[in-house]
Amino acid sequence: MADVSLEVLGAWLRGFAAAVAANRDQLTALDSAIGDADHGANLDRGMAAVVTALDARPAADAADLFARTGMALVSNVGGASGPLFGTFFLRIGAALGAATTVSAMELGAALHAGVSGVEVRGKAELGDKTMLDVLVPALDAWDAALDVPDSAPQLRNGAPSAASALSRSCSAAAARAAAAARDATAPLVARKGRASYLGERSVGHIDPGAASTALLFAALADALAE
Amino acid sequence: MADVSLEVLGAWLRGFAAAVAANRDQLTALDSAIGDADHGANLDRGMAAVVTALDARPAADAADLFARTGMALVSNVGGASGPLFGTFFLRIGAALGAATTVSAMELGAALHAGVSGVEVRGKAELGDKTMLDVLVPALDAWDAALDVPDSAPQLRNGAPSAASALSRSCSAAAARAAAAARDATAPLVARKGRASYLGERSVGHIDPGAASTALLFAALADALAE
Amino acid sequence: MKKLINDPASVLADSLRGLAAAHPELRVDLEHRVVYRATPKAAGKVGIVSGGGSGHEPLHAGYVGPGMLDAAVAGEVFTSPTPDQVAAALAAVDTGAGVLQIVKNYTGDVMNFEMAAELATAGPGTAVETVIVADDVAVEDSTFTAGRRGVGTTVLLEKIVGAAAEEGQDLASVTALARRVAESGRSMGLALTSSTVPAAGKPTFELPEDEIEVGVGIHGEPGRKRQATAPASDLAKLLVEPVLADLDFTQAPVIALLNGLGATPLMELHLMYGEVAALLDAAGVRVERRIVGNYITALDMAGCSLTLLRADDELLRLWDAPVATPGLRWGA
Amino acid sequence: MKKLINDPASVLADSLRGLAAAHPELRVDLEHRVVYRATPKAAGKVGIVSGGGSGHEPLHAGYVGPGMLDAAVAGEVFTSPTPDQVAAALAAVDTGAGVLQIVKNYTGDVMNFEMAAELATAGPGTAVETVIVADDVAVEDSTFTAGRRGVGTTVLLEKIVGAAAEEGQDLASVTALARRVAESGRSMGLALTSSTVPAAGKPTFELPEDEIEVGVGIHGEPGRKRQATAPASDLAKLLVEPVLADLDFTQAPVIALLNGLGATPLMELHLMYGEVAALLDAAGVRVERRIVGNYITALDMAGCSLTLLRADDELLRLWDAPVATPGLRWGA
Ligand SMILES: Nc1ncnc2c1ncn2[C@@H]1O[C@H](COP(=O)(O)OP(=O)(O)O)[C@@H](O)[C@H]1O
Ligand SMILES: Nc1ncnc2c1ncn2[C@@H]1O[C@H](COP(=O)(O)OP(=O)(O)O)[C@@H](O)[C@H]1O
Ligand SMILES: [Mg+2]
Ligand SMILES: [Mg+2]
Ligand SMILES: [Mg+2]
Ligand SMILES: [Mg+2]
Repeated sequence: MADVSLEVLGAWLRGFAAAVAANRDQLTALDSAIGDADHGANLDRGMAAVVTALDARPAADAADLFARTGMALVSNVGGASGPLFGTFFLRIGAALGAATTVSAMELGAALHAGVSGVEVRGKAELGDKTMLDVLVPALDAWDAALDVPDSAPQLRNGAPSAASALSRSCSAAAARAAAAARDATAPLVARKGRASYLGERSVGHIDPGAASTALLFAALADALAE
Repeated sequence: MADVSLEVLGAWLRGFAAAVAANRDQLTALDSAIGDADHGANLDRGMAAVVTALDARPAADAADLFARTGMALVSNVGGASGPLFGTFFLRIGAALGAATTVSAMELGAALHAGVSGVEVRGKAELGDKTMLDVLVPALDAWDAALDVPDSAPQLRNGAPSAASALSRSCSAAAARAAAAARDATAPLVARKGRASYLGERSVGHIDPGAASTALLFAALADALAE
Repeated sequence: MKKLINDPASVLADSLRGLAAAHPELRVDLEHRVVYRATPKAAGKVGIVSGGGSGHEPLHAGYVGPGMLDAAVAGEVFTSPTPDQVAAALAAVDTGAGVLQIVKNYTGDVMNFEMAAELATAGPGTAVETVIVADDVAVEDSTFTAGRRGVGTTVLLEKIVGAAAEEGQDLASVTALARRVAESGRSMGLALTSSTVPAAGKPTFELPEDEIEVGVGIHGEPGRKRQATAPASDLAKLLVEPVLADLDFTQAPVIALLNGLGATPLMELHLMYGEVAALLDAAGVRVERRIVGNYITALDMAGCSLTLLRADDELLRLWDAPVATPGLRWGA
Repeated sequence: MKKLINDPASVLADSLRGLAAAHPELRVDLEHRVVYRATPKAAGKVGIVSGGGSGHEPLHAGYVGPGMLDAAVAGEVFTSPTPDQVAAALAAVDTGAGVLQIVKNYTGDVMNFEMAAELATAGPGTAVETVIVADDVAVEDSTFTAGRRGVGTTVLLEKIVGAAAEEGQDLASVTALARRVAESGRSMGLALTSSTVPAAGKPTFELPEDEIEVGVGIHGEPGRKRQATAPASDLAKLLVEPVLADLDFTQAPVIALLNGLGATPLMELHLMYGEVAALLDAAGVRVERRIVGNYITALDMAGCSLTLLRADDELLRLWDAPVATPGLRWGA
């Protein structure tokens, strides 16, 4: 099948949950340096609730899958990351609607909708040292991979898994960009969230939300690679 | 002059004050181990008040000297050691009355009166791991030195400072006994004062009041030796 | 980390169960983690809801009761509660006159309470107003940050606004009052130690034996700067000066709060208040009411904060009105 | 050692000055270090005096006020006050009906208050009665020690006896009541950390990261035994079991105090109370009144203690009577 299936999208979310659980202490350590030492616990609690919600019954369609994900996060996390990650997934679900398979282009558009949800909810700007500083460059890389002239057409008309291959290359590019963008938050002065209270003292530390967002894109690339 | 003068007795008290100040932290450290970490501060505050009281005007007689000392301790220390050391000196003053010089025998009798004051006030018994475990052996040594058959008569009829020499040998013996008795409190199980709450755990630690009482006798021996 | 807990994951649930046992005059909804008065206030009066991350006790649950809050919504330690929790509280305390929600200015709290208000207004049709407390002068460039944090003024505001609601003022006037109090309060804090979040298991930051953090908030987070320890008289200046520099407190009666952050003995808080009071006196500030103690804490952080509120006769009257909560009680 | 102080030598004086600034309803005699009500109670009523070493705040100064103490005498940190100080307080609060002094059972306190009573009875001719609180079940062999320590029951006793004096009971009946309360209360404590006496400059004892002291008092002193940390549910047993083993609490209504030793967050105290309440319930103890918080502390010690008082209708009535002090307040 050429497009990304519901199972793969579900595997992304479960993979993200596993990555958050595995990196829980590291995320909290990052939040200890410039925040309040709860980001790992927050997101782990939330993604555990997502997995429980997804285990309850198979998703009917993308809207159902991501609405349950977003609501589980909104209802179980609290803090800044609950509404932000929650809104991100709720918007993705709304963008994908009743689809049960999605193309690289559709998934990219849905991710964009998710990012604008984060922008509207959090009112942060690029460079404020937040998860947005990973979301935006990751999406830019996705878009760029979509447009690669020599690979894209070839992929579009190629082998049976061609579209999935495009999604693969997009998600791999996004994951690479996200990892780089995560590290690039270190030199920034925080201007949103708790880290902003530290002013110049926030310099030199990676933003915890940037780190968890990088895990999100890594999990997507992994899910598509399988 | 053959007997112990008021000046020498005053020097004893000042010497004790200096010794307490110098050993303040060590006394507190002993009290940290089996008490509440204030014995050094308590006694130092009290003996500083004694010195201030003595500085105010010369003592008229022994009663005046020791009454002011005892009252300064009672009024400025608090805790267990305030009433105990205070009573000790108040009783010494009462025993010596209007004397302005005292013999070794008179001083010994006055010290005995002081010790019974501590016994009445504190209701401790020998072996309870308190200052009494130094006071009693120190006085025993004093009494024994008074009775030494071959030195005592000779001293009594000897050189101009003979009686003072007897006081010297009594106080030196008492100081030696006090130091040994202080160390001998270490193996005891405390049965009075705060250390008693520790039960068996008080074993192995020197009693803080025993340590300060040893300083008291050392200061007396020093004052008489000068 | 040594704490009187069973498991870091169950701290909040276990603690709320204990709160319920300790205070029969409160009703604890363990599912939504909302603390209500056991006897709700009379119908027709405005409901007052507050909440936020846990670890600041007695804030907020300790301020539920006659004359103060109707409900307190408890998030995980240092983490804002979720919209569902808050929405449950908003719906439960609305007796028809609407509800004011009191929110401390943290990104998470603002977003979650905002979503809750959207849910409550949409669903049960409750009229919800929001006041945001942002009184921490340690946050200097508020345009370049998430804005000032909400700290000590929250306690004073909950008391004053609670009294207004209790005497039957309507939602518009209770809200206007709340905004006025929020604008008239300023706070500044310092810490001698970090706190330890149970789920993190170790102190949020490490502070050498001879240094303090100046300008900390109430989440165990590092402050704006670190400096050598100093005598209490100098530390008092670090609190008083930035507060007075930010707002004129000499033209009106003042309500003062000298607050302990959790692990500071009352003896030291009294001592600090003595130093602060002398400085305020010298600066011509007339303190008409004052409270000294642990009112808004940061778990086991050692340190303190100062809050001043520029009051007037009306605010003093509402301050003096009877209040009967676990954390603040007089006249009842 | 980091503390909010100026100088270890002036901690008490500085703190009392701050207390005076914080509480205009109290009058602080800085010379004798005695805290009085600003408005003395009506003549002809029995005076109630308590006191002891400082560092246990709010005990005792925080319990001065209508319905409770008339005066609190403050010694240096963890050091009993001197006879002069106590005698000054005894004389000042005697309005002709005599004075009851409440003394915690420590060698120093007992001796100093005893000498004070001798001074007061001899000089101004004040009738003085003494009650000694010795409720700490951690001290097992009380015949081989200075006897049990006075801890949490002191707070409950000061409240109940204060109410009796306020309603005009005479010295004999106030004293008999005090003895009855003293005999009916039992306490047990545990610590997670030592406290640091300012003048000593370092913790009284060192406790490894994974050990607790069981059976501590309120002077930062080591307890009876040391053991590995454990979940709150197990720690609760360490408090409840020895208390229940020492006195039957199942045949009468009980007043419970779950007390913080100074540096323990309220969130943990609530949690501990939840565990304690469940055990008491299972043991058939009927807790009719309870308070949870920092009521009798040991400076910055982390830990808690449990006190149970076997009450009756009369004690409950006196407990419920109005009280208006900085540390305990209701009905006024
Ligand atoms: N306004 C905002 N917009 C986007 N992301 C934000 C914003 N505020 C905070 N964040 C992100 O949230 C992360 C912190 O999340 P978390 O620690 O779970 O919540 P809290 O800050 O409430 O404790 C930050 O590292 C940052 O990436
Ligand atoms: N009943 C007693 N009789 C004699 N000495 C005692 C008694 N109780 C305590 N002491 C002495 O007092 C010392 C402690 O004094 P200090 O630390 O100043 O007072 P506190 O115990 O009140 O803190 C003990 O080391 C012990 O020697
Ligand atoms: Mg955080
Ligand atoms: Mg001591
Ligand atoms: Mg948080
Ligand atoms: Mg002491």
